[in-house]
Amino acid sequence: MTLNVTINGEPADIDARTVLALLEERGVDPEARGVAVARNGAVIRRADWSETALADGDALEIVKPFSGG
Amino acid sequence: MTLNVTINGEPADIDARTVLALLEERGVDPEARGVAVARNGAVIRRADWSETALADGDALEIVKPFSGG
Amino acid sequence: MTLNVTINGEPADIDARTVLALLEERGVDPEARGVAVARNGAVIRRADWSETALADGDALEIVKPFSGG
Amino acid sequence: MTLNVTINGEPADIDARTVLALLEERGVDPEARGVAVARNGAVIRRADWSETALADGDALEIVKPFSGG
Amino acid sequence: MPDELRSTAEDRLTIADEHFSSRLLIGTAGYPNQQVMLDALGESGAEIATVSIRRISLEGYAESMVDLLKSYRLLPNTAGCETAKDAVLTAELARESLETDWVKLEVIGDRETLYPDVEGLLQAADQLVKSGFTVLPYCNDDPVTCRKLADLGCAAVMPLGSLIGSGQGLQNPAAIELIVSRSPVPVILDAGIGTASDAALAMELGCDGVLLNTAVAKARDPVSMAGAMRDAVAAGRAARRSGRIPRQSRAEPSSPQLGLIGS
Amino acid sequence: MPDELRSTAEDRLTIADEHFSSRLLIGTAGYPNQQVMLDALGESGAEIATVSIRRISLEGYAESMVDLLKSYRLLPNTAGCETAKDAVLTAELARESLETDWVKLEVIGDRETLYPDVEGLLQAADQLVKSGFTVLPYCNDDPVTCRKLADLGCAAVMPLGSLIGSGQGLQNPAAIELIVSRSPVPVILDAGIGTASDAALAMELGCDGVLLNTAVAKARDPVSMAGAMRDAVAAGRAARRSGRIPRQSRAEPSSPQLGLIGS
Amino acid sequence: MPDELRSTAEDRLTIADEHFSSRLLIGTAGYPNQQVMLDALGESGAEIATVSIRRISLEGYAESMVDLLKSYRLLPNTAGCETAKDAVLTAELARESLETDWVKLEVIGDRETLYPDVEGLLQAADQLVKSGFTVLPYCNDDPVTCRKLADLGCAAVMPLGSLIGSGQGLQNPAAIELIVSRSPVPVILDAGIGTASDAALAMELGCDGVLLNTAVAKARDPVSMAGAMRDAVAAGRAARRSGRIPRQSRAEPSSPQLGLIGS
Amino acid sequence: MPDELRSTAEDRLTIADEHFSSRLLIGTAGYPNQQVMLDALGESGAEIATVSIRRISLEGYAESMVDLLKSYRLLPNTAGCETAKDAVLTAELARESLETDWVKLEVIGDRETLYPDVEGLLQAADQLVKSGFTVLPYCNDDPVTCRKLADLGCAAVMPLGSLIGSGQGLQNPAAIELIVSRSPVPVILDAGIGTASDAALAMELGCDGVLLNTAVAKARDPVSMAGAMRDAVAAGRAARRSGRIPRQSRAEPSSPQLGLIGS
Repeated sequence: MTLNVTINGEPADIDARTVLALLEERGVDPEARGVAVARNGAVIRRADWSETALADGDALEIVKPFSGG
Repeated sequence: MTLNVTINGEPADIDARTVLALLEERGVDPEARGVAVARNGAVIRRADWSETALADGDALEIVKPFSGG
Repeated sequence: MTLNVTINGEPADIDARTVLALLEERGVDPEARGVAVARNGAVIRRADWSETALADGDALEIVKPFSGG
Repeated sequence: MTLNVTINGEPADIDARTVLALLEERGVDPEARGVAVARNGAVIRRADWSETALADGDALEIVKPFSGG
Repeated sequence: MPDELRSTAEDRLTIADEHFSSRLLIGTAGYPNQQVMLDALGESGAEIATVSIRRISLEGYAESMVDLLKSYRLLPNTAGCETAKDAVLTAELARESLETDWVKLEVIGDRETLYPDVEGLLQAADQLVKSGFTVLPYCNDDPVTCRKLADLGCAAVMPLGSLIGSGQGLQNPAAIELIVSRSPVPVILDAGIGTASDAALAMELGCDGVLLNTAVAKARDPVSMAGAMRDAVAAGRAARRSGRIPRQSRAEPSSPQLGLIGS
Repeated sequence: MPDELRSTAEDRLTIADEHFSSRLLIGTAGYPNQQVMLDALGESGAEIATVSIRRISLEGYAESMVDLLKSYRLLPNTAGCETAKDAVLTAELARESLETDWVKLEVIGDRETLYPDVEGLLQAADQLVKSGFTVLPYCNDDPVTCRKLADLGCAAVMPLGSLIGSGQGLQNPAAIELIVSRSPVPVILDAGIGTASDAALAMELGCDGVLLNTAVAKARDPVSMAGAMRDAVAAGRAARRSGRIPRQSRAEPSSPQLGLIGS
Repeated sequence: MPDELRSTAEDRLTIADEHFSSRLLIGTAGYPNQQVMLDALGESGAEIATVSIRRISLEGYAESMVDLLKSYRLLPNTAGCETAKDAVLTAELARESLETDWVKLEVIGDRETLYPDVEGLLQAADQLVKSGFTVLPYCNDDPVTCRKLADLGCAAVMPLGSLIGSGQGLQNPAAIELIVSRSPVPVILDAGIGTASDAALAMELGCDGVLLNTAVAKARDPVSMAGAMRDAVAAGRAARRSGRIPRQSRAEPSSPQLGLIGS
Repeated sequence: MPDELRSTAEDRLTIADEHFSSRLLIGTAGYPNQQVMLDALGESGAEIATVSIRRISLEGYAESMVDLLKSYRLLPNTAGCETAKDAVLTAELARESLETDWVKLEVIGDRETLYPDVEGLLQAADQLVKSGFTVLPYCNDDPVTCRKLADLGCAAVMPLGSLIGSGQGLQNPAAIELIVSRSPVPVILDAGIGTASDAALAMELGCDGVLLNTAVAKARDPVSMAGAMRDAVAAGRAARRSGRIPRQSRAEPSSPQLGLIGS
């Protein structure tokens, strides 16, 4: 059974139950430098990715640095 | 027995018990156009000057228009 | 026999023998205000138009006021 | 007998009879680089200083470079 | 019909549904004397005059501004107030004193530059609008703050041209144009006007009016300077409406290029 | 008494011993049509109008400028002349044509920028003054050339504000001030005026008058722009005479600083 | 010793106790390609480079800015945020992403002018300072807002010179001077720089540094423009420290006035 | 490779077939002392230095400029000359004194403004060119006069930015651009430079070089100001060649507009 969450503003059905699993499910290399995640408006530190459980209705932000002015 | 109030930022002992009486005690013509009064941060309408009782510790502002930019 | 002159920069064969005659030949009203004439770089006063004889090779300017800045 | 000349705008009686002699008389080292001389509005080349005779009434300019903008 | 008369008829300044023939608003402070002030106001053609509200000096006081200026729409200011609270109380006392709900709202953030305190200004404006005041705020030359003031319900916005009393004119014409192009309410250039061409420029940039005081009051001849400002505002407004020629970097002859003599 | 009336009385422009109430000189070229030109001239209040002298088109011609403009002091120009010789002949034909010895002298050095040719201008000015003309030269914003023209006997000098017809206003106000401060004859700002504030600024810098054409003729509404220019010149002149306040880099409150409420 | 080397030694920019030899801060966006961006950054001599934080495009992504820019002190921005809340979350994600607590704080009040929202900016700055961020806010050219930001604990203030990306340079130099003269923290001119002389002027007005992006990234030759900006910032800083001559309205000969030939 | 080095290689200033790496020309007058002058010249990187020619003070004299400045291309001036005749004689004495046929030609029309006398300048230039001089005239910011000087055979033209020694910078950038766009010979901005950004601006307008003296000599720290001017000229030149971004009146975000957090 999947979770209904929002990822970067878009609804998604996911199997993952943790942030770490989610990144892997989404093909984002969790080792990659610069990746950061927020869940429901709060940043999840990289160290907590593996323990942080996801729940139905979570709003997730997965970000990285881009060029900027 | 007098009341200790503040008038335009300065402490004063007054005998008056109403705003109207105070103006007279202070030599301000209550008929004069442009005079306005506030008591403890609230404006007292001219119509209410005669009924508005003063109390110990009142902070009063008595103002009029001046030139301005 | 005609004279070969230049009028306002353009060659012309004329029958007129005086400035006055030339203006008439050219359909310029000699009474018209603002008309002025120069012959070979010298202004011919209106009063002299009738006497001023033209010669072969004369360079004539016939001018009037226009709008200007 | 001396000559009456003008040197740099000022009248002077001199014994010298040539530009070269004048410079020496005036304590200007003729070897010094940068010195230039004009006589009556014409430059006298360094090479000609020894031959150029001076005459009564000559106007002489003796110049050198200074700081400038 | 001279242009300023025509504009009187066709081109009135409207603030809070009130119409004015003159687009010049004038201050009443700092003149050599009261008579010069009254003459200058008359000469200026202004219909709106600013006044301040101050504590009565208890040793009695001079003739009331109210009577002196009865022919003008009075615009009391909150000059010198450094908090929203003081500004609001001053506005309420002004309303009682002058029987007008119009107020030139100033909340100063710094006694030296007299720049507004944006936060305090927005807070006071909100409160006064809600209490039924017609609020004309002196504000920064900042399109976002101006827009917020308009959205709060201010009747006009009055961005600064330069420092109050500095006579430096319009230091940032581009910002004023930006504000004008986006403002849903009249824009009155306030503060910094030094001379007539400053006032004309403000109008040419699209301002709906100009508010000034020191430039007239402290001029060597205030009355004649008041007339200069009246004409400058009319001239700038008419020029704006007449559609000026574009600036171009090359020359263009005005006289005909044909029929040149001797050419 | 409105300022422009007062100045009419007290403050007239004098050129070659002739007095004028208006300090605006206006051109007659490039208007949408003749009626608009006449209306704009009327609205401008100008008393001096420039015209050009051109070869008659031999197929007859329109109503004469002379009759149209009989109420104006006409100022024929030598626009387009590139040599002193052509300019002098043009001036002499103008004198015969218009029965005036006044001339706006132009000797152009470059058809693209329409900058004057200083050498040719000085030569033509000298010749025309000696032939009894009242010479008003269009010249560089150069105090030395302006001074030479005055010393040759020109009745005024007319330095450019910017390129003819460019509407760029006064590109070098400092040079104009320098000229004004040293000129023994009236200084008329000629060329480059784009809008009302430009004209007001020229007068505030101390110019005795402003000559313009394109800014009015090519405006979307020439008649109303003419009124704007009339008012702007009056405003700038009055401001100059009224003694403007100094520019200062700090703020100065206009309202009283004492008796603040709640302070 | 060339001046920029001397200043390297003696005259470093200090922000939040960190020292920098270069006073030029540079953006990383909008270059023709990544290599040109890296070459331009190198040529500029900048030590601080701004980046943005954006949502991962889930189809994988290009090489990380982190590795590319490891030799620079990264300054993530909150560009595009229109609320304090979004700006704060963006800053917190940036801190996690880049392991830096430095942030260029932007809270935009208007998508068209990109002017800051003063209220939102002050609120976000307060929150971020309290959460231990080193906050460099992009702000108005308003001395009161700049002072409030400094008092809240911002490490620097970054007033705009003109609209972001407009290349209009410094539209209000007087306001920048006012800010500089009163700021307890470094002032970095941010936004609007178009060319080298703009950057030099900012430094001459007393700014401690200049932050720019578009002027280099969108120049025809970004790498050589980066060098121009490096030199311009060094030149303007050195000129400020060298004590420029006063402006005066009269001429003064440089060469000796005595001993003139033929005089 | 830093930009000024690159330009050294690729982008040299050529006057009369002679090539120079530096585009800064510097004066030698008015420094606190001779050593500071020499240090400032060294720091400036200039290869061309101006000197004057004056009557010997007959009580002997200081060390010769010739020996002091042997590493520089000397450019003697005719400063202070008020007639073509004096200027020509001064140039001829300079040629004899310094064994150079280069001359900075000045014919002053007015001791107070030090503006050139256009007629005298053209006459002297013509004579000197015919006598084989390499003539660099200090001239008006007037495209016609500049063009005539070039057509007479001058090796460069040197229009004024503002009054000599005034530090007012470029009072009429539009005129300088006009001159640059039409000049067949190098344009050197001469006179008026006050600070580094002025020099950078002159180069950005397209000048081929900048000649200054007072701005360095009278700065509080002439040596460091000389370095500032060196960098400013290099920066302005590089910016000109790099193709600056256009000025636009609207904002344009530099950071990506997609992928905003929380949006």
